[in-house]
Amino acid sequence: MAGVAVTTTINGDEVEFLCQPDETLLDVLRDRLGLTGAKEGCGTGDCGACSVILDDRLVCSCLVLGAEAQGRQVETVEGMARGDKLHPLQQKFLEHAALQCGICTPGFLIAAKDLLAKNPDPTEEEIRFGLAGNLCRCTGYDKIVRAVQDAATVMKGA
Amino acid sequence: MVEVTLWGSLGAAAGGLNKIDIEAKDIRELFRKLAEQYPSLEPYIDRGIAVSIDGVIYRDTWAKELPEDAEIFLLPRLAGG
Amino acid sequence: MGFDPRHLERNFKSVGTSPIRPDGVDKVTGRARYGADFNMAGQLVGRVLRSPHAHARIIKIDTSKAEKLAGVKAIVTAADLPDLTDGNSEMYAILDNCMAREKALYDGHAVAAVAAVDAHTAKRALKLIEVTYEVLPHVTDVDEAMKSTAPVLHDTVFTEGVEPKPDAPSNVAKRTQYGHGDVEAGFSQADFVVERSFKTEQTHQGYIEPHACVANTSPDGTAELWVCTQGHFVYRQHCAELLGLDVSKLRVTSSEIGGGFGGKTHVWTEPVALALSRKAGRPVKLVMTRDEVFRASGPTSATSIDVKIGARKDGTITAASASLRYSCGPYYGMWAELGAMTAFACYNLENVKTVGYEVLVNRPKTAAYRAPSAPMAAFAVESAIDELAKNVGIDPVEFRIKNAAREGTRSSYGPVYGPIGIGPTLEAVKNHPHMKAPLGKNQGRGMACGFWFNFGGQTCTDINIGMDGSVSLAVGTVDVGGSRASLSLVAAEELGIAYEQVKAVVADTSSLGYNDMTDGSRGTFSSSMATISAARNAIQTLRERAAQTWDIPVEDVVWEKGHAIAKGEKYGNLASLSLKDIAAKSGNTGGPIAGHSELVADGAGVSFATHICDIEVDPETGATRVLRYTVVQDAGKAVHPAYVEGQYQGGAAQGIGWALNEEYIYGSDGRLQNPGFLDYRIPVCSDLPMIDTQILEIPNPNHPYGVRGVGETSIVPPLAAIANAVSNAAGVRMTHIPMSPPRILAAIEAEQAG
Amino acid sequence: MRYERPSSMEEAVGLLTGATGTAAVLAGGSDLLVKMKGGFIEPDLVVDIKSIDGLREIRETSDGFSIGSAVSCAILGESAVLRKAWPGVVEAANLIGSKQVQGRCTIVGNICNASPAADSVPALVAAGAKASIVGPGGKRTIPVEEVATAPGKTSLTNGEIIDAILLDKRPPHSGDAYLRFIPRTEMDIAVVSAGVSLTIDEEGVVKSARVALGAAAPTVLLVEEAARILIGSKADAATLEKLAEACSAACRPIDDKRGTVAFRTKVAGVLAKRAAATAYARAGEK
Repeated sequence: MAGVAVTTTINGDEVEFLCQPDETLLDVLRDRLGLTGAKEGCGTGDCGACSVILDDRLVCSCLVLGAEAQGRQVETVEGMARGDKLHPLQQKFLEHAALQCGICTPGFLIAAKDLLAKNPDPTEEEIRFGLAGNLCRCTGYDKIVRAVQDAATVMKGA
Repeated sequence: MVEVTLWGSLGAAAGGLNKIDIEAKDIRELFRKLAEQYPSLEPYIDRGIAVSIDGVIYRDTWAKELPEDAEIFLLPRLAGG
Repeated sequence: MGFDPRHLERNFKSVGTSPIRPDGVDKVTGRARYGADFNMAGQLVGRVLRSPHAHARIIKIDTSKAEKLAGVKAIVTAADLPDLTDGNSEMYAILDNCMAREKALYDGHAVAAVAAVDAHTAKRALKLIEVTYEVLPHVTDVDEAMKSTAPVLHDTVFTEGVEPKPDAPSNVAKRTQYGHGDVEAGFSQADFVVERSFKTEQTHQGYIEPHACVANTSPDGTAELWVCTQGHFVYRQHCAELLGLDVSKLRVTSSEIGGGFGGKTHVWTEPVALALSRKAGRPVKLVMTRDEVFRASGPTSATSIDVKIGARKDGTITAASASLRYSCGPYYGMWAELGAMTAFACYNLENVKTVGYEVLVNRPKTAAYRAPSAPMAAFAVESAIDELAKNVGIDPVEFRIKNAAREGTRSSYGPVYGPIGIGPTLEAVKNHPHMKAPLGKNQGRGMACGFWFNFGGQTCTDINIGMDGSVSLAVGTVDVGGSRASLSLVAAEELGIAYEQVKAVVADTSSLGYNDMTDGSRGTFSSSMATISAARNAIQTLRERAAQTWDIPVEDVVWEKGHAIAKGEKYGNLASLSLKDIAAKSGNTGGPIAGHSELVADGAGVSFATHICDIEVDPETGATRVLRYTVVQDAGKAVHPAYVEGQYQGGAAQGIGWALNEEYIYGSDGRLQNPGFLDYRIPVCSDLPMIDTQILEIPNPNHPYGVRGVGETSIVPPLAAIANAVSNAAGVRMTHIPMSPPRILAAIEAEQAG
Repeated sequence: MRYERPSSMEEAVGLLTGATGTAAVLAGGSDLLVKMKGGFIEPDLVVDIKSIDGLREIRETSDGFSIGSAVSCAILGESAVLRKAWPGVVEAANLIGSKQVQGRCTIVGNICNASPAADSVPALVAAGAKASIVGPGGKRTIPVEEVATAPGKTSLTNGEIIDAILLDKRPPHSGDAYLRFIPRTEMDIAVVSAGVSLTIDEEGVVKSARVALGAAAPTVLLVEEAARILIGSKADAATLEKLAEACSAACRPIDDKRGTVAFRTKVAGVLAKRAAATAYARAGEK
């Protein structure tokens, strides 16, 4: 299988890679670029652990081919903090104990970031439906929802 | 001498006994004597037996002493999630 | 270690607060490394070939074509994992489950594995392996499997626990019995008797992280394994035994674990990865797909339970009995036995009898799932209790209060209880505003109780004090839900220093003595005991060093608030020495300062919870909606309250999923129909309300701070609480879990049809 | 496997026509990549149509709307004019999968996947939507209900690609609605579903109607009897009950992991009557 050469932007940095044509963006991020923040929980778009933002759209990177990233902007959990300053969502997830095992956390953070970008003042119901594509098996979602609510408040004030 | 209560299936394996009086000062001695006096219990002991002493379950500690007047109950060694 | 009653009055400084966890920043920035996030130079990709048949004799495995494929570096079958278990039937079951020997016993059973240079090649190689099967009749249903006409999985299994020994092999591996008194006499005194049969379907722990490991075996007999596990010492033991390695030459590092809930308590693919690595002479990474996780890891039992409970007019239960049939997968287990032990544990019963049957079926090997076996038994019993209360005409909470076990009650599984929390949780529920909130049309409220034993076990902890006064805490119980935070709080509490001064890590198997796995709600309970003991050992050394510094007898040095203080007026001019002061001079006073503890943390306190929930049912479609949910549970002492709440909420959410939608669905061909998160429906964010919690603290008399395990009990009441709520909302008693919309609608229509 | 990203329809059709082995069209990929992952399909060629001019646009034409086949359902949901004209179609499209899937999936992919449970299809069929097809033999337009012929099978021939879905302009006093049944609140495939589109007169009497059911038969069912019951009525309770019965009677579902025959049959009627009530209310608002 001939490789596909791809030039893309990840977390603001231009990146070039060679991938197999049937390789997913998730596999490229994890196995070729060492960005293991996005997780593979299912590989079929059902758990959201591999969520990334692709040109301002929240997607499951397991349902995107690496080749499709050509010329586009990819945002992963590794790009959320600015230097040593955590993103308000990251900070609020910590403060609200919104993670236990933490495997779903990167996906939730990315999904919540996308949610708040499009709806800075969501209701609880909007948060719950907005994050329904991300499975968490530890927390029962209670503390995740509270963390997102709190982060929204902080971000509005910022 | 302590009085030891067996759980249902263990009692059946011991020939239908519900309680056994046994001379044992600690859990180690209890298991040894049980195996000597009731060879049919050996597979159960090998698989793991927990000892409840006054309601506190001991799964591993052989050296735990068995007070004369204590409520001693044998249970299978449990699994958890 | 006994409870120190001074802690009742004592104001803890660290314990009882909820600081940010030490592994938190890594987890929110994507830096934390889980099972699949680790790689080694030269690593190969491992993949497993699995049986498409529910039950089949393996006639022949021809790997010759796959071996010839360029890039294939090793292929293993059962022949490469010879039986070294020496008559240990539990280990043999694990071995046979890792790689099928004579027979494939379920859809998904591993039959061969390959290591290749990349995933493509590994996948192609699997297709080139030719397995000749003789397909055998199968049975997946627990009741069907018990029939004399059912296909028998093992002709060597004769029901244990019945006299005389049966003369024909059967799928009933074992019969167990618990109880006391005379139930027949008890039922004859009853004015009301409820007798019902219940079924629950098989569910999966549903951890989001699939099993993953990297194995590296060296020709010199040493090996290393990076793996997500609830117990790396246990995995080391299993792998060493199955591969014939020296235990101490196998170093196992537990990665961050992306959920386990009991499913990562014994090995699945890890011995296969090591065998592949041994054969290929290179590291092998083996990650299960989600499909493999569902088909071939360890879900919980499917059950079929009969319950009979009788009560007098005044509401006193006179007798209770249950017959419990639990599926074990193809191998012997003690799942029904746990159900039989826990079924009536909440109640004070004069006459009680439970009988459990371990049933072998062509499904994956059953593994522990959070308070294993208790939720199903509680569903049956708490449903019957609710119905009985209704028949007697007493409020369900009052009825339970009247019959609740208390200190001194002989439990239904045998021992007499010490101080326990069932009564207080019921009183708290009775007084909870949730119980008084109004309900609308098609809405119903249910409540139920639950019990779990909690375990202790072998535990080993090290404390090492840095020269700058910072403290590293090495624990051997895998952190599944924030225990590094709670154990750091305990270390800080004992040493009298700030939480931030402590850094907790989970040590690998070569750095610490043996630890049992994190199961049975034992992580914080056991490791906090070892941490307290290790800290006290370190304090002893700190006092000695201070005494040496001052040149006074150590008996005159006390440790208070993180400082050594010379006690006595004659030492009035000696300024106290902080931990930091002493650590700074440790090189001159005898070398590094450390505290160790190796212990068996016995005396785990039993745990009780009572849950309340409100459900709305759409009578035209059977759709349900959880409107409100409240958890009340005894924690003994909540070390890190936010994570205790998290355990309560998480267990409740898993229970809600189990109650309403989660189930393994097998086709008539014996194959699993829904091995994915699309059709194995765990609750999503929009399915749930906020989950209110109330933490009660009834000290465990066998822990210095009174701590009880908190991890598991929260999954026990939800099945029953929701069943009671749905039954109240729909006006028909639900007896089959999950209460999926088709089942609810069918029940409503059957009721309407009379 | 080869990955190609053509910039024109001609090029795309040429690639597909000239392909040896299995060729697949990639728009959103939310079905294709899942099938590839599971090994159900191993394409030799994947043609990504997202770079083709116009395929990612929603155009308002003199007759109505043309929705390019690479328009994601998220984009569809953000179209105010479409939401106003065809709220039922948009809500159906927005029910497919999660937010993550919405960012990728397309209604054309949903149609071509040919699942009887596809969410957008009953709503599109009720709306009388048409598929514009480009192929080696030129262009043709067919009703959406004629695309899927059986589960997983379509009437598209070798080299044909749907380039757009066409929806009519709405006459005044029209409304549509789509409802599906899923066990959870999100993330499930429809167990059964119903789409209703109707137009009423000034007096509130239904003049025209179309009712379609999903997951009730091997392909989406257009229930003409149900439409006849609605037409001439004011969607009163008795009419809606008759409509529900007609829909249930038309069902030919199967028992599977998602639902039973009895459940689907009953609930198809319930959803159809509820969707009809919503569509009727919407028609009254405009």
